Amino acid sequence: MEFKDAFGLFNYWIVIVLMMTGLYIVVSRGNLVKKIVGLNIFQTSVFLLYISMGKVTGGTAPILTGKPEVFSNPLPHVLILTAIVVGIATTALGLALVVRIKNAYNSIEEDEIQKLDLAAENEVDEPGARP
Amino acid sequence: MIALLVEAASWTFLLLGAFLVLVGALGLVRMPDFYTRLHPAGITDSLGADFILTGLVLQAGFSLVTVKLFLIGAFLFFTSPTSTHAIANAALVAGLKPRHAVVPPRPPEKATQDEEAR
Amino acid sequence: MISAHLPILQVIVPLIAAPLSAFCRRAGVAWYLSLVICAVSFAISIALLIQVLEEGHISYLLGSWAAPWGIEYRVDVVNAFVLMIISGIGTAVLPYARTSIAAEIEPHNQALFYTAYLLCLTGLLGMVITGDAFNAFVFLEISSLSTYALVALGAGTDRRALSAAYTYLVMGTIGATFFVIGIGLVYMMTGTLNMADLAARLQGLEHNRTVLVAFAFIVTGIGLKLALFPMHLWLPNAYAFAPSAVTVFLAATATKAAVYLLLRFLFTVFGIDYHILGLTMTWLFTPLALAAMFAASTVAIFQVELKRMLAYSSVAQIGYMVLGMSFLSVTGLTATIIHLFNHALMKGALFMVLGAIVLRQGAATFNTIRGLGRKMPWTMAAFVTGGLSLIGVPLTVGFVSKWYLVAAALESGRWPLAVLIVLSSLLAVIYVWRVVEAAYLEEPPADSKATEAPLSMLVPTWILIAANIYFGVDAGLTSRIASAGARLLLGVAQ
Amino acid sequence: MSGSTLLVLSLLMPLAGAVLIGLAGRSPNLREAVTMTTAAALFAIVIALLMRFNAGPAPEVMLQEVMPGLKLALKIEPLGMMFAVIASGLWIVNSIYSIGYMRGNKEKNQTRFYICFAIAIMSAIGVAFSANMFTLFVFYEVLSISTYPLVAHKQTPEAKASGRTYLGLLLGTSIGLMMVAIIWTWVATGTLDFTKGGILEGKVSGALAPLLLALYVCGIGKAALMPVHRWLPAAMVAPTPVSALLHAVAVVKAGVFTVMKVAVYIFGVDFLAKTGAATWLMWLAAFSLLAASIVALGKSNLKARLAYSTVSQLSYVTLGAALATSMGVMGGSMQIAMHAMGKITLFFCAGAIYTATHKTEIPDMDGLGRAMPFTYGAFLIGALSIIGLPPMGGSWSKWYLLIATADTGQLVMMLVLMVSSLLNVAYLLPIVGRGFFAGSDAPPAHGAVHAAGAAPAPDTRLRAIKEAPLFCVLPPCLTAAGCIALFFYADSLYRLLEPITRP
Amino acid sequence: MESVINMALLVFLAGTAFAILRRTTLFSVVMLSGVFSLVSAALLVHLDAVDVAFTEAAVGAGVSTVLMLSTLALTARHEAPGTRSRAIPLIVVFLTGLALVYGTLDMPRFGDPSAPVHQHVAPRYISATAHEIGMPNIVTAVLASYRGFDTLGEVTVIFTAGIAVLLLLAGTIREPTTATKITAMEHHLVLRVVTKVLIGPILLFALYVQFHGDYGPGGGFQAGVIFAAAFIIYALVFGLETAGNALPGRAVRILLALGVLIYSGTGVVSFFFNKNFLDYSVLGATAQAGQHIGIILVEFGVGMTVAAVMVSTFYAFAGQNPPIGDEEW
Repeated sequence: MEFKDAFGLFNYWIVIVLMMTGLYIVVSRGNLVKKIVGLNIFQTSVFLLYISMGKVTGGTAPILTGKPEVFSNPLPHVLILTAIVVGIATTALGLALVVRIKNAYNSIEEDEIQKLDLAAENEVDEPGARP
Repeated sequence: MIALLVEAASWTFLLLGAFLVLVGALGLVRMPDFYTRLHPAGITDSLGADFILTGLVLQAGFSLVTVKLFLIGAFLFFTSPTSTHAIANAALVAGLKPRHAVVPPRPPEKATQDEEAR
Repeated sequence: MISAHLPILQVIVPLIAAPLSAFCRRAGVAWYLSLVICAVSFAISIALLIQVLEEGHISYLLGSWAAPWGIEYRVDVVNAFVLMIISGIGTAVLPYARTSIAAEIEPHNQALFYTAYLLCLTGLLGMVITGDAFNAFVFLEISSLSTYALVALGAGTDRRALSAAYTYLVMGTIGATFFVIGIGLVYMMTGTLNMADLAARLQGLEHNRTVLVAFAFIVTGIGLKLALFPMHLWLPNAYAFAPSAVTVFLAATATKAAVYLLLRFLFTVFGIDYHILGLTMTWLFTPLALAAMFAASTVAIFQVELKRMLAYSSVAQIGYMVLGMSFLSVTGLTATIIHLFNHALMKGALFMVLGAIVLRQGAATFNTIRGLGRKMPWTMAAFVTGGLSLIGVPLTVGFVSKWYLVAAALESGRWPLAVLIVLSSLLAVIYVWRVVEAAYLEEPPADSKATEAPLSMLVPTWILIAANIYFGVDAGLTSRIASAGARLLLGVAQ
Repeated sequence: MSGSTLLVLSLLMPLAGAVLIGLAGRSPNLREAVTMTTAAALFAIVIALLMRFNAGPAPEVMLQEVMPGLKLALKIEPLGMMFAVIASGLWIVNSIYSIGYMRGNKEKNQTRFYICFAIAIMSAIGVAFSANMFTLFVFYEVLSISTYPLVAHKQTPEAKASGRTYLGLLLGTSIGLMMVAIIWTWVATGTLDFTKGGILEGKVSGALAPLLLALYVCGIGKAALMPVHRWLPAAMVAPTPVSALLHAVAVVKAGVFTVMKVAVYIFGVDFLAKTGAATWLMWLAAFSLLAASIVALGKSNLKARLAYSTVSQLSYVTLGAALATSMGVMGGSMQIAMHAMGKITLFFCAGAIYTATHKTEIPDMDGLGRAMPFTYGAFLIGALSIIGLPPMGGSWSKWYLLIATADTGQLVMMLVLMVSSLLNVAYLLPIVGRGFFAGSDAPPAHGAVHAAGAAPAPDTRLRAIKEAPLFCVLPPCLTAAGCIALFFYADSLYRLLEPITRP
Repeated sequence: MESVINMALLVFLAGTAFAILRRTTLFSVVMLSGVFSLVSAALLVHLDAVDVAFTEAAVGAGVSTVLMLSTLALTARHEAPGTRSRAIPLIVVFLTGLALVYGTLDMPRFGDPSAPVHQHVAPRYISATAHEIGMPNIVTAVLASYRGFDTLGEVTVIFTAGIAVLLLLAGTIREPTTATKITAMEHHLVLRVVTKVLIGPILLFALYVQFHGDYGPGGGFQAGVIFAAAFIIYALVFGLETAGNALPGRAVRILLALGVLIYSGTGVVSFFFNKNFLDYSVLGATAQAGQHIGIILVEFGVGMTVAAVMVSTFYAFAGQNPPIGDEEW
């Protein structure tokens, strides 16, 4: 792996670092909003992976200008446009859930919510209190 | 010849704009408290951006791009001062007192009290 | 004219119906519209199945663009069968859902519930029918998002539905993102997204490390969606606290679509002779499946809440499907494909019974079902039959799947596996009989005013139970389709 | 009516009966009448099938093809015919008895009792007439599940506990081991049909045959071989007509019948002899024989003792199958019939004693013989038939088993049979002896005091005890007479069973 | 030179991500995630993905920050210190990262023109778009026509999100009584004046982006978001109730559904001309004209649904009764 090779992959390695930071935030943090931010980072870095695979050195944006030019690959761009929508949809839904959880449990920390659930379960096997 | 002159002018504008943005960034870091930081943020927003925009206009010459750049300039002209105003207003309403407030002459111990109060 | 456009109509009909149902103000109108649409989509799926059984496979080019460039729908015997399962269960659940939802969900949400239901159906159908990898991801997301919302609707009766939906969302999104990473890496090495084209171009990349990592990510991603054993933590809470009608629909279809997707990627895209496939099967899938069967069943035995108990039993049944897959033989795959159908019938009926109990008693736990055998005779009789089918007593669908699974285990020469399969189904005897004993051999509490479930819930339950028995007695059709699908997936001559 | 419609009718009749009983649940008399007519009709059908079987080709019918190659089909062969005759015949007697017993003891939810009874008999007939191992397994499972409500009839905590062990063991062994064996056979041979001379020839290697046989025999929990016999004593908590059904008419008989069919039609007698796959089974049966009898000696509860006696008597049949000779098969098959008749008599008497005096422990039953002469007379005849003394049918089956041990030179087995007969004497005859001759002075337990009967007993206390109601005494006498009749008409039974012994 | 800018932006992104990981005040975390999106948008521009950059900026920096801030307003400010052990997450993340790095070893180098991705399917798009669809922006061509069904899926996804948020939050929206008047920032005179001035151009720009999508970066999705941004500013400054008069909740719900119907309607039309679903060639005189009409219609549907979803989501979030007074902002 001489330097030129390693340098070529360096781009992907940093994207992987970003992905893992996002995943780490989701897996390790208990705060529900922080988890969603982590999820956002994880997904955005996946978009970067897709786009950086579509880039051609010396290519320009895939917009025809009549003059023959080298274009970057348009397909990853299309895929990522859809993926961004999926990302924002999941974030919106997650945040709505966080608001409802705050109303129901008056907390957005996972550990506190689990404690409240266990308390409700041991106290009596009736379904949890009304929200 | 003219092209060379225009090129040099745009480069000077761009470099000047970049320098101003750098100054603004440094200012943000160095300034002691919130209100004083607003000033360097203002620098980057107004002057820095304008210089870069004019530099780009010179680069683009007479074309649709120039019109768009002017539109961006106009948009920035409206939004950046308003956003600075909004932030400052919100901070004041939220009760954040400027640290070295210039207070009309009154006994020194009052000022120190302000110090502790904040 | 219509029959030429059947594949796309299968997805478009519920997709267009969803916004239309969003217009309806009253729940009744939305329910009626969804019922008609589901019936139409079920009819389409049957027509598709018949067409596929005659012609082999159908290809439908979207926007008339040729295959690798545009998106292509490939319908063959395997996904036509899964389509029929999903739309069939979708149609059966709706008449049941009307009363069940009216009791469990806040009034203002009931109209939009049917929109989310139709979107979930669209997502599942779209995911199963498509021949394009990325399109499968998009429709997987549609079904997942609507599922998170449907599960969260359980908050009408129990606030724990919200935290269950949140956990499901986080794990589901991680799974979907892993799946996208996998597709991205495979796309990077082949340049195409069409599954058939992918399979062709992957042949040359036997020992490519990127394809190997892509395989791992795709399997983990779908595994998460599938609730394969170590990654099943979201399933019990999601199924236990979702509204009963939603649990019925999810338990019977959502995991099936994910299993189908796993089958499609493992056997069509990566192909049977992909060197890692054999290894993963023996060293990863078989132990995980066995762990799922035993651990989940043992946990199910100690549950107090019946819906959570059946949720754990679902995790065990998924273990059966994955075990069937791991034999890499025609009988093994037949077992998996037929268990998709059988498990949908079994779990659909059982969860419908629990929904009826929740409607009448407020909750389905061991102390609310005491002595229900006399109070709700038809409902509890349905539970007994469903339970027997779960155990795998002859003349029920459960027996047919067990038969093929054990036969596959014996054919592959690993007879201890056969004994393990049968032992784990004995665990099912324990937790089913705990319920039967509580329902029949104990006296109902004096003040219990439970009455028999309404007819609108009983009829769909008994339709599924009748199907449970009919396809147990005459399993000719289902086993013919399943073995045709298995041979197709393995590329063995028909 | 053709043979096949008769066959289908033999299954539908008890099913229809069960439905009608359910409908007639309100009025007990109508319900009882329906049970009786169904039992009689079934017996008539079975006899008609017997006539047709003796006359022409064996009737058979294919009901349904469940999976490609797996069919639900019925076909008559000698063993099945015998078992069907026993089951339907004894059902009539048992119905009479259960009417008397249920009314006598005023048991609750009797409708459920009769429905499950009818379904159990249907599945017994199904097991008898099944043409392949798959159909047999199907009806075997239906039998297990339909008898569960009978065992847990009283709904008391220990009834539920014994119900749990009953079902747990039966379903456990059948799904756990038997199903695996069946699928193994299906995978190895491609067919499950019962064919004379067995289907495993050349398909399953000599080394694996004992393992397959082990899976089969231990899987058939109903045959109550020693390791899996726990459910039988646990089922004693059920009312006596159920124990009678369990022990004599349907459940255990289905078990040993399946063992015999597997040995004869799946493995084939000469395949067993050639590979010696059944030697281990022979020793296990012998051990089970002796151990059960010794345990029966120790039991003071009458029904428990009879239960363990059943466990040992069943091992005779398994022993017969394990000896792998034609005489062994003949002896084993006859033992099914003889034991059914003998054991049902003993159970009826035990039930009658319980109904009349509510006594269950043998030490309390001293001197009852003089008070209840008919019951104890029937008990004596039944006991003699079980022991195998000449005037009773039981002797023939023991006789053929002895010849079989001689044929195969298994002298140890002959000794085992001798010792077992002695043990039978040891635990059965003292009951009769104490009944008639021990005029003990111990005050009788508070029995149901009837009007002073004309019992000639000198002691006033004994005079208080009278015979059980007629319906409880008549059936044991009939079955006792049956034991004696079997001795004289054993020849027709021999001719019926003879074809299966010829290779 | 190009790769230097690349590296700089990527390192900057990594720095932002670590900052987000470390910070505990949620307000700064949300702001940093806005920065993260903006910088990644800049990087995307650098990687020639102009459409994606536009969307990422509009969505990442714009909408998700707005939604997160309104969630913070309704929930909590600080993250409780984590009690759980960090070991297992670290191991899981490390292993996944290792697997990915192992996967990159056989990847074609960054920007390598001979990579398989550029050989198989993409060349046809680049060469055929000119005569088949006749549209300069290849991405919009592929997005709306070649893989049009993916975009229909995308519209359905955003429609599902809209319905889901309505299902979850519609129940607890408090009636816009006079009480909500105080949230209208009367005393923010400057903001009110500037907003009035800006809303016009913003809407105009949204329409420009909507129909300029064929020729340059832009399209239905970005236009929808900008359109919604205009209404969000209006609602923020002039209060939810006045915004409700301009674009009532019921109308938004109808627009929500109408967008999807327009899109799928365009597809269904081709059935009647006996062509496959989403085949636009039948719509116009010539095939190419048909493609143009089809793409414009489809983009219009996307724009409408996206705008409606963003507005209805904001209404749902802003409509909740905030536990803290407005002054605490």
